[in-house]
Amino acid sequence: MLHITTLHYLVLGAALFLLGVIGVLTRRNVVIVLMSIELILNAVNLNLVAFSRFWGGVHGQVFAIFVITDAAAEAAVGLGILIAFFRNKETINIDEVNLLKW
Amino acid sequence: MGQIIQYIQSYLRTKDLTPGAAGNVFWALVYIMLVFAGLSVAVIAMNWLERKILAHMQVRLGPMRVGPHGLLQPIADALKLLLKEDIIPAEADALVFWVAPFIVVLAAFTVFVVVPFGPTHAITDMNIGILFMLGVSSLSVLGIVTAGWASNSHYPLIGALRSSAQMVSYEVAMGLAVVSAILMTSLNAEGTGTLSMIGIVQAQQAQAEWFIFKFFPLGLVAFAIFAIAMVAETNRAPFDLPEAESELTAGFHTEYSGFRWSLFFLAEYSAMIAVSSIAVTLWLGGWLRPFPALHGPSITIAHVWPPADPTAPTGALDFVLALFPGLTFLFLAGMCFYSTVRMPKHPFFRIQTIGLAGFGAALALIGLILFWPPVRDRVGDIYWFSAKVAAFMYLYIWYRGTFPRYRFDQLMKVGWKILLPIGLGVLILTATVALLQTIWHL
Amino acid sequence: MLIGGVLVITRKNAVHSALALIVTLLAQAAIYLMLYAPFVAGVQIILYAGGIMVLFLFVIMLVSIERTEKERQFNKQWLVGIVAAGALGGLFITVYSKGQSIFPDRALPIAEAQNTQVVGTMLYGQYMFAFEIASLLLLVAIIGAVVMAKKRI
Amino acid sequence: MTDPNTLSPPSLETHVAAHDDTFLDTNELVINMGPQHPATHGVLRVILRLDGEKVLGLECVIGYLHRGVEKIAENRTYTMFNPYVDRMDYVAAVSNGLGYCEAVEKLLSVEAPPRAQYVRVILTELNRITSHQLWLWTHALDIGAITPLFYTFRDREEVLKIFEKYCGARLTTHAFRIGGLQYETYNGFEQEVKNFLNFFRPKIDEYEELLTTNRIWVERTRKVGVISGEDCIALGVTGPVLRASGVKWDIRKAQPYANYKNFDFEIPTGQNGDTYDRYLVRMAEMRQSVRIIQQAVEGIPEGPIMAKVPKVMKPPVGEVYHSIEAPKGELGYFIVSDGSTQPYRVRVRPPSFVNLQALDMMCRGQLVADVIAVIGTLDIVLGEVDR
Repeated sequence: MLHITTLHYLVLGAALFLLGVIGVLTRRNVVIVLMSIELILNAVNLNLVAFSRFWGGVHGQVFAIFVITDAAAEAAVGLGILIAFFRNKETINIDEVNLLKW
Repeated sequence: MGQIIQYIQSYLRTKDLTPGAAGNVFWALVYIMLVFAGLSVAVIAMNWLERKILAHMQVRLGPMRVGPHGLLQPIADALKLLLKEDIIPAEADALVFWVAPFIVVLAAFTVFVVVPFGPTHAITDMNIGILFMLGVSSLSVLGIVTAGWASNSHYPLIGALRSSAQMVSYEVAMGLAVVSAILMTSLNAEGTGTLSMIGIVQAQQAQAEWFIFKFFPLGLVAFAIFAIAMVAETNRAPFDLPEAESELTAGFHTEYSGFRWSLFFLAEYSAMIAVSSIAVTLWLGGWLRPFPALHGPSITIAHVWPPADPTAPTGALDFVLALFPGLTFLFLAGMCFYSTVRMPKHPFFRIQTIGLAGFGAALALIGLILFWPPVRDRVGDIYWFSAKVAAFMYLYIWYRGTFPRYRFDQLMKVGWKILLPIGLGVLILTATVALLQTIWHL
Repeated sequence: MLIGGVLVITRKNAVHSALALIVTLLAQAAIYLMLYAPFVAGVQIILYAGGIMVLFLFVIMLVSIERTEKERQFNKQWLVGIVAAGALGGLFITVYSKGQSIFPDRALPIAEAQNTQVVGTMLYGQYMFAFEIASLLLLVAIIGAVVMAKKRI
Repeated sequence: MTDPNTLSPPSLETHVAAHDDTFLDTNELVINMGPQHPATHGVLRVILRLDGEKVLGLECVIGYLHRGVEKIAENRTYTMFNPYVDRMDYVAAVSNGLGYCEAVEKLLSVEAPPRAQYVRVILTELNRITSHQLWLWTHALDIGAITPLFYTFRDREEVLKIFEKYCGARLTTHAFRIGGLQYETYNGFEQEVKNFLNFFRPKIDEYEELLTTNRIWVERTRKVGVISGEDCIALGVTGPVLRASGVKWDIRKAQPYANYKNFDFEIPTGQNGDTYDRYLVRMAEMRQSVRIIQQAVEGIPEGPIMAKVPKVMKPPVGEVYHSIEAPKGELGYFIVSDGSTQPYRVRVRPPSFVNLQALDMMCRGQLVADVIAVIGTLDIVLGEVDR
């Protein structure tokens, strides 16, 4: 039967990555942009674990865990900024986020 | 056709593999059905038990009218909930409103994939058992938050946010307690602990000691933390703030009615059973009988004892404890007969007396079957496991009867300021004691 | 999983895209299981689905953003975005088709039963240093998030 | 304390609408704990000004149960008004009746015979126990403890049986008449009261066992709704709330009426005037009532039960103010008579109405959940507040 090789996982990862990038570029809502970043990080994780599976050894998986922790930290700070921003500007679409200090 | 039957029998020959591990899909399905049905029956029984025990605690009788001693009350409830009209609030978000109860039920039920009722009686034996259980139980938070948001009105939303905040913070304390229990499993022979539930219970068997008594105070403290976090995790008893708070009306499931509300109800009870089965597996030696190591003088009684397979211990204590399942069912049957005798003689009660007598006879029959040696050996494990879980259920009801409700900020204070530090302390202490023990023994 | 991903991007309502993201994450955990990585799957479920998504849902609901977000969802230069993504896709395809040989296709058997133990020993053995930095990173993130979000400290 | 214009209801609705959608902004949220709220004892509407969870200010809107009892009194004769009095504080109806009858007796300068006074004391103290039991039930239920509810009700039944046997009604008893009692006590009355006392003494310990050392109960009530002695006196707060703040003031001792002087009992007081002390004071008061009844039952003298009171009473022109210690505080009657058979004016000083004023002072800075606990400890009955 079809033998699943790394290529299949890589293509899947790439597709997910593309979706994330489209999300980041086209959406105005900051929350959705943050979610697309999560998508991108997931795509990266997929590739890591796929390679760790096909090259034996567990390094890929360990690194995937580090990526997940990093994603958690990033999401927390991102949402923190979002709340602070939302309280001052009453709106959260990206076009208005163009001042460094308001 | 032959090939399928052969496939089915192949599992029966493998002695010590769970259906999932043995990769036998058919038996896995059978086990899933069994667990699913067993759980629903347990939830119905819990409903009746809770109302009766709580009532007797409060100097009243509880449901008596529907069926003898209210035995048919849960069925009546289920029927009522099914027939009640299912309202969806006006501009509530239909999709999310429909999905939320399913997420909660999904989370509550998938936990049972890994619960070990016996050495081979678990649907599957994942080697990340505990991690899977904690992960899935954290999913129910999502269901509650979406349920609160979907009903689109203030109070359910605040209730949902409060209850999910409570669940998230108590999950942390729960995780710490679980880690300290798993640390104890690493002391058995091959030196590395195991996450798989069956492995944990086997570790307790190998060390011939329940983890609650291991390193005397530590196991108990970790167990206590888990027990408190467990109650908070399922929004029960002293921590049931979001549901029954007088100014928050009924929390996240106010807008649900009829069948959907019964889903939440079902999910709550199965979550309770799931979490207490984790506690039983981790600290109270899942299916081990009370004194795992003690066997007493080995005795033989003509073709009744010792049990068929040679490996099983043949001590007198084993014999006595093996009789327990049968004795409990006979005791229940006795209670039924006692109450049939005391049933008032009025004609209206005649059907109920007959019903109760029939129920008592059925229980007695089951009790007798349980004494039959081959059945007795297989049922032993499951009986001990469910007896311990039942003890936890009684604890839940007892909490509900006696404790008033925590205020929300006190609730969070207990979660973060008391359970978490103690959890960390216990974890560090267990690690050091375990390390010292391995060093001295080396 | 891909459908979930597409849904995340297209849905107008933030909560719907959050649910779609949850579906994607759980599907991702399933794929990890296929790749004999149960520990990572467990961590994924707990941390991602159980942790970060709850964070997202909390923020969306507490700050009730989506009610102020009724205007157009897609910014003006959405066309440019699609073209850029297409170019990136082209790049992937060329890399994958060219480098067919370097990707191993024979799946080496790895001991699945002991996966958690091996990851554990690796985490505290070889990657000890990285582990400490990760914990530091999380600490900084917590403090940052609290400082950002609290009304008045 | 709270100047009315900022809280006047019309501006309220607009105020609430403006802040309906965004939760997270900083200024305060105004919500109504509406008249049909589960935790307000009867129809009381509380307007809460909240900053997130903390209560900034609070205003009680009452009058939903106003029946104009005092106006009705002006065209009723003295004896006809007697049953109305029970409907005001329906939980402690007997003590209302006692207050009214004694006020009118003072007007007529008539003294009820000793036997009547003893029976009156027994019934009033029994009524105090039932009122405290009902308070314990509602208060514990609001904070979440379900079981005390059933224990208190089981014991309350015993007392209500005695009331029913003596005067036919359980709640609004109308037991007393101006000048003494209507009916002679049924035979076995003393024995039944004694049985009740022996039955009830261990029961109070049962309540105490359930709640006093219950950690969560202590945490929910300690340092909640604190009010100092001076504030109580300034606000005119009386009864268990005043005594829990350390002020030793009980009208049964200060201005003895219905020969309370020849019973010895203490007045329990608390130190720091929080919800937990009020709980302890009320529990101790139940024990004191048992002591009083014990002495009263043993010392019942024989003799007439009704003083010589004319069928149609025409009290002399004048006015009288007579107050008694009702379970909730000082219950006062100010009656002005113009010599005719009907009083010119009857003014009632209900304890709950006055204690309610302290609610705002107590709840300031507390959390929303505590507001319910404080309403519970004030033990207000809306029938009495609105009259």
